[in-house]
Amino acid sequence: MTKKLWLVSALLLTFALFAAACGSSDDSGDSAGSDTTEPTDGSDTTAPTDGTEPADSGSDATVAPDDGSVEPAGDPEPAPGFDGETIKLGYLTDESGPLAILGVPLTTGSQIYWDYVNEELGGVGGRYQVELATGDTKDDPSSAVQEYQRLKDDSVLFAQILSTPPTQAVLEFLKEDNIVGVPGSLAGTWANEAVLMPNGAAYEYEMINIADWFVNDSGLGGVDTVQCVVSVNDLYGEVGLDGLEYAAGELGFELTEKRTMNRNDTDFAATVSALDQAGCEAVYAITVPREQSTMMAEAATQGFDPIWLGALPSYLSLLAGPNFEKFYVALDNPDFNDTSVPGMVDFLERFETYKPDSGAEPNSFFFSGYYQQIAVHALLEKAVELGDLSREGIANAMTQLGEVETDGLTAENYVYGAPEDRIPTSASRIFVYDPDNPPNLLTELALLDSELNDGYELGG
Amino acid sequence: MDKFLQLFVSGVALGGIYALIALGFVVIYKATGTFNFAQGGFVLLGTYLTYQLAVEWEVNFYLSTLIAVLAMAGVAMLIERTVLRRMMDQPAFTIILVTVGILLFLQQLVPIIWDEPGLRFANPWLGEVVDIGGVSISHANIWTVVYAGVVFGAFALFFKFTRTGIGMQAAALDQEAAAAQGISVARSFQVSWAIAGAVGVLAGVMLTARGGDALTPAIGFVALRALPAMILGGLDSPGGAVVGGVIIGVAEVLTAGYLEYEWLGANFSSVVPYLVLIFVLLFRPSGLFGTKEVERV
Amino acid sequence: MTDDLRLLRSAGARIGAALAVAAVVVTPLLISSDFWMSVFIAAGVFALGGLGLNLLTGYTGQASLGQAAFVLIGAYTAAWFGADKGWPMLLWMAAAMLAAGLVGAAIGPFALRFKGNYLVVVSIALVFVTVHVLQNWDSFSGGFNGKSVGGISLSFLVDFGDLSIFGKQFTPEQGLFYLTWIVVGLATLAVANIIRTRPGRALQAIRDRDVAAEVIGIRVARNKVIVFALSGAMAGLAGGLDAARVGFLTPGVAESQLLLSIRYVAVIVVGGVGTVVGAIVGALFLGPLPELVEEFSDKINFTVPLVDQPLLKDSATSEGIMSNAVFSEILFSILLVVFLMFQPRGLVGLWHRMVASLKRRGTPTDDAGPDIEPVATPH
Amino acid sequence: MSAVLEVDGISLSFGGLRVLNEVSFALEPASLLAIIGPNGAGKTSVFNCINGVYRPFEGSIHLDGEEITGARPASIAERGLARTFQNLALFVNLDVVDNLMLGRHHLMKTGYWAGALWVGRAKREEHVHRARCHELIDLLELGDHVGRPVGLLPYGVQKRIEFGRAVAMEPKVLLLDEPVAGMNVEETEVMAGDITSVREELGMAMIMVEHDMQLVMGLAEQIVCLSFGEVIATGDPATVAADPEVIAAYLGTPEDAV
Repeated sequence: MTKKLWLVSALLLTFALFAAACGSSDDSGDSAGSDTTEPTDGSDTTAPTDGTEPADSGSDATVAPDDGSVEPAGDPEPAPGFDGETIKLGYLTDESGPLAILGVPLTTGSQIYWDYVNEELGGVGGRYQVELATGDTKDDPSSAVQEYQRLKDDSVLFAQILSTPPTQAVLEFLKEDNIVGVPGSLAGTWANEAVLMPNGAAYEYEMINIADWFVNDSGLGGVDTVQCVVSVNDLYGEVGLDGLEYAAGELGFELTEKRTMNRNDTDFAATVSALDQAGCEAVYAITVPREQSTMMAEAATQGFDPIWLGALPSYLSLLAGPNFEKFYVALDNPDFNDTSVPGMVDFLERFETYKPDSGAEPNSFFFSGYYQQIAVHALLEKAVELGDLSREGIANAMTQLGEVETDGLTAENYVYGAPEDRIPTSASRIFVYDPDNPPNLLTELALLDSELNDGYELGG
Repeated sequence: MDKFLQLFVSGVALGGIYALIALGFVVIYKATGTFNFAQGGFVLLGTYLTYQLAVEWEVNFYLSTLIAVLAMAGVAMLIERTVLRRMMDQPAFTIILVTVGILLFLQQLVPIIWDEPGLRFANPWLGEVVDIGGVSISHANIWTVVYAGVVFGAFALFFKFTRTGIGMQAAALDQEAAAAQGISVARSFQVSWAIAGAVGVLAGVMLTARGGDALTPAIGFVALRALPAMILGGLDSPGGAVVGGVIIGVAEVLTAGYLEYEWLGANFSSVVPYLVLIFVLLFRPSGLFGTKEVERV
Repeated sequence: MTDDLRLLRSAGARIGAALAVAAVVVTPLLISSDFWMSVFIAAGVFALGGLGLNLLTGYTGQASLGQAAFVLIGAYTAAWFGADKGWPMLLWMAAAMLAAGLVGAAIGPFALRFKGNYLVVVSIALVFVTVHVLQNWDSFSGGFNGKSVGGISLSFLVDFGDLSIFGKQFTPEQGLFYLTWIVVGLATLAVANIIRTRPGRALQAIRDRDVAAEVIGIRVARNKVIVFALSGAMAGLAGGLDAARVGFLTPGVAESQLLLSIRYVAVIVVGGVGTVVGAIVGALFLGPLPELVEEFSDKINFTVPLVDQPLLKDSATSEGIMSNAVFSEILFSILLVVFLMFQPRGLVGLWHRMVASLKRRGTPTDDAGPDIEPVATPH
Repeated sequence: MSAVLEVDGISLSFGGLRVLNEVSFALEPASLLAIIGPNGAGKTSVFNCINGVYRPFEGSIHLDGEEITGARPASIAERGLARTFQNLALFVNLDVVDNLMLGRHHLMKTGYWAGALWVGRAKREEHVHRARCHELIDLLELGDHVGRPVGLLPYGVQKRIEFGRAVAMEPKVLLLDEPVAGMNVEETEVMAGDITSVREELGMAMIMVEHDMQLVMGLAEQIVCLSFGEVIATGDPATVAADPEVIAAYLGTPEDAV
């Protein structure tokens, strides 16, 4: 046991030093971060590993040196989740619990992506087919841990861990086993965890962006508009609210009425009345989709008709109803009909080809499940290139990954590396509900990366 | 004052839904002397049936509800006939557990048939609002109260004036004596389950057909929130169920409206029904209108 | 004359006990998979909580759907003292038992006032209130965000988190397996002893006829309060061990905790209500069930003629009628109903009946086994 | 005060309906007193007052010189009062031994801790009391029924087990509520034999409510006759049987009269 701990900590330390070395040469990059260069070819800076820190004299810190060149480093050895031919990815998702509404389409989106990779690219590195194995967390930590234990010895990494509590629960185990996991949630704190590979703009940035946009650019309101917020009682709601309150402070407006809600709430009469009585003209919704739509239906029955400003999870593409035309949402993905975005054209095409027989329409959740896998794919390609699909190899590959190009599918590209070296995306697109713009019923209004984001510290 | 009135009206409407669910609990308790947790399952399955008819097959909303009411009465009778009938002489807790098992079964059955996680279901009155003295009351809420009232009235008439209804009351009091009087206990059980199934549909439709994506398998458990209403009113009193439902509904909405962000915690309103329940029971162990249980040596 | 005082009366029972002990010792030597270890730890947790519930419901006749509340209280108390404060194992265990036991004792008086149906609802209320408190008492529970149980000590005499015996190094999961099942074994022994002595007889008397119990000098009120506390304490300890297994706690929503309570009830119903080993049998049967379904789902994919689809979906994305999780849930609900209807004495009762029928075949004496429903809840 | 149980002017009413009106009698040590009277006369209510299930609104009850009026049943039992019930109140899922052991509950001390640990006194105590119960089982010839839940045994046997449980309590006073109700002739004889042998062996005082006048006349030293909650006659069996008021009270149910 202790040996394992030593090994893991030695590895983590190695990566940290590594990243520090890479980072120092890359320090000029700002949040727009369009340069893809440094981390990939800066990878031969292995020297510091041996020199500086006496603690890592132990054992396996030597994995790092054998990645030196750009040349393929030979075929990766079989490792947990990789039998030499097939790469298996673990998915901890909610198939039957309260978040099945998200979990099922997300995994389907991921499946579509890997179907495309397997069919059209011949797999990762052109050779290795990818298989998905899912575990049903029921959005509950206990089940999540159990499913994690079941899948971990047969997965090279966890390509999706849906929702915050399961991610928190599994995080300790990921660290201990040194397995990379991709959170399916956007809490900003994830960026600080070496084993986690977040995607997209954090909820905090989403709320800052949409607040900044609403007050300064939208023409719908200003600092004097009566603004209120409804947030869900969990980490997502909390960090989103944190970002929003920061933005309010910086922009100079008050949040007149603050309400919270629980997942699974079904009755919003009191919440809506309170918002109505407080005279709210705009309501920020850091909520979850089913409950959000129920709340908006309740607002309609009470004749309460504010502007709604939502974070990604508050929005469900199925939305339709009498008072939904004043619904604005901060998203990462482009308009589904925007043919100028090459990644989107690909997505729609691949969706048509590989979508499940049930004949679903593309929507944001399929899309999220799909685009999250782009980074995973890049990571696997990197690991194959480095000739190591073991846990250490993948963790190592992540420190060297650098920027991942999404062909415009995210508002900005994420730059991966060791935690302190990462440049998370912070830009969002702002959409408005538009029933005439199927299939996603949204029209893009703006793409922005609020200046306030630079002053905001994630997880701070 | 506006806020209070608005919340009060919302509370009464929510209470109407609780009352409808509680009536389903009460009718079975009255006839058989046990709890029927499967009531949540009736609410669930009945609502999905209505949805299937009204939305998927585009049948008229009222007709859909009526068909679902009849169908659920049948389903409930079937369950009574195949499962509960065999367990009549078992202890109360065993029967309660069987109904819990049935609830779980129905709860898993629904997502197999309807595998979308959340469905939108709207009633015909969506968005229609009446403004009375500054308080806006939705048509849906008015209908809820009307439904609860009509069902309660039908209950009262049924138990007072029909042969079956009177027989059921007698069977609940003393099964042997009732049987000796030529009242079929089995038949009264069956009728009570049929009524419970039927009432469950109305409750579920009023609960979910409000336009959001509110129709999910979770509503089977939402029905449990009506338990306090039933107990508060008295396990065997239909009138009590209505009063209990309204008290709980109003208490819940008022606390949600006035006590948010207090030290009591977020969503304190969700435990209010249970706190009200315990408080009342401490002083009236048989509920507000329930028959007192007499213990014999 | 006093032969019937022995804990294990028949040769069969003695062999069974020896086999059970051997199984606990050997399993981690044979299974190294963290996953299966975790499954069996979870089963041990269910067995422990079920043992407590059986004392309350099976032996005392107090209906309860509140067991999950005690498990939660125990888990959070263990996390608070064991992980946050760094208390040694025995102390956090004691704290978890004490906290859950005290809440149990506080519920006891309600049980005096409410019986049967009402008590069930009061116990449901306990679940709702507990979840609400844990969701909101941030400084203690971490609120909705949950709480990490990292660094909790599993060390008493030996370190179960880093167990090494005769040079054989065990994983933390294997260590926790030993710890959990040792605790289950000790608890089983304690319950068996209570049941065959004065206090246990009193509980059964209260179950069968509480007024008569009072009349022969049994303090019904006092015993009910004690048994609620005991049952709660055992569930609390189960919660503590589960916290150590999962490593992270969230209060979840009340409905899901209620489902957990139902699961505890199902454990004793399927195992055998009012039998000492019932909870263990039930937990070992129901605990691994979902995992077995998951593991062997490809074996169940016989094709349904009309739709030509496998019965189970391997994952959310592949076609099929239902997911593994749904299948195991539906199996679970069917098992619960079927056992209650046809085998209310559970697997233990089924075993006794089989043994009796085998014996009958040998010697043609008419010795029909007892067939009285052991739970006699006051109506 | 030589009486082991003294009932002094107790009255009881339910919702304005007076069930007992100033009922008084005294029980001599080692004697058997029978309470007779037509249905609804209040016989069982007297028992319920004595053992604390009901609380009389006036009057007092002394057990061995100690006031027990209004105390809780468990506490009265501990002070030395046992009873059987008109409708059986056995612990149906337990066997004869356990039922008898439950009778000895108040004589034992083992608590939850000691019981769980099964050490020292808990173990000794269990052995001692179990041996005592087996003696009693032998005395009452219940040995054939050990090991089976009593709920499965014939009615007559169950009645005797309940009697045995009350005896096992080693009370100062034993209340028997219709000990032979519903029994056939043979069963009645066995029961009568049981009562006699217990009195001979253990010498405890008993009060019996019974309709079977033959049994009452054969066993009782003293009879109290109740009618509509009032004592209408007290005395030795011959005197009471001859009392005209008693005969009048029994009119209409001639099979009960002797």
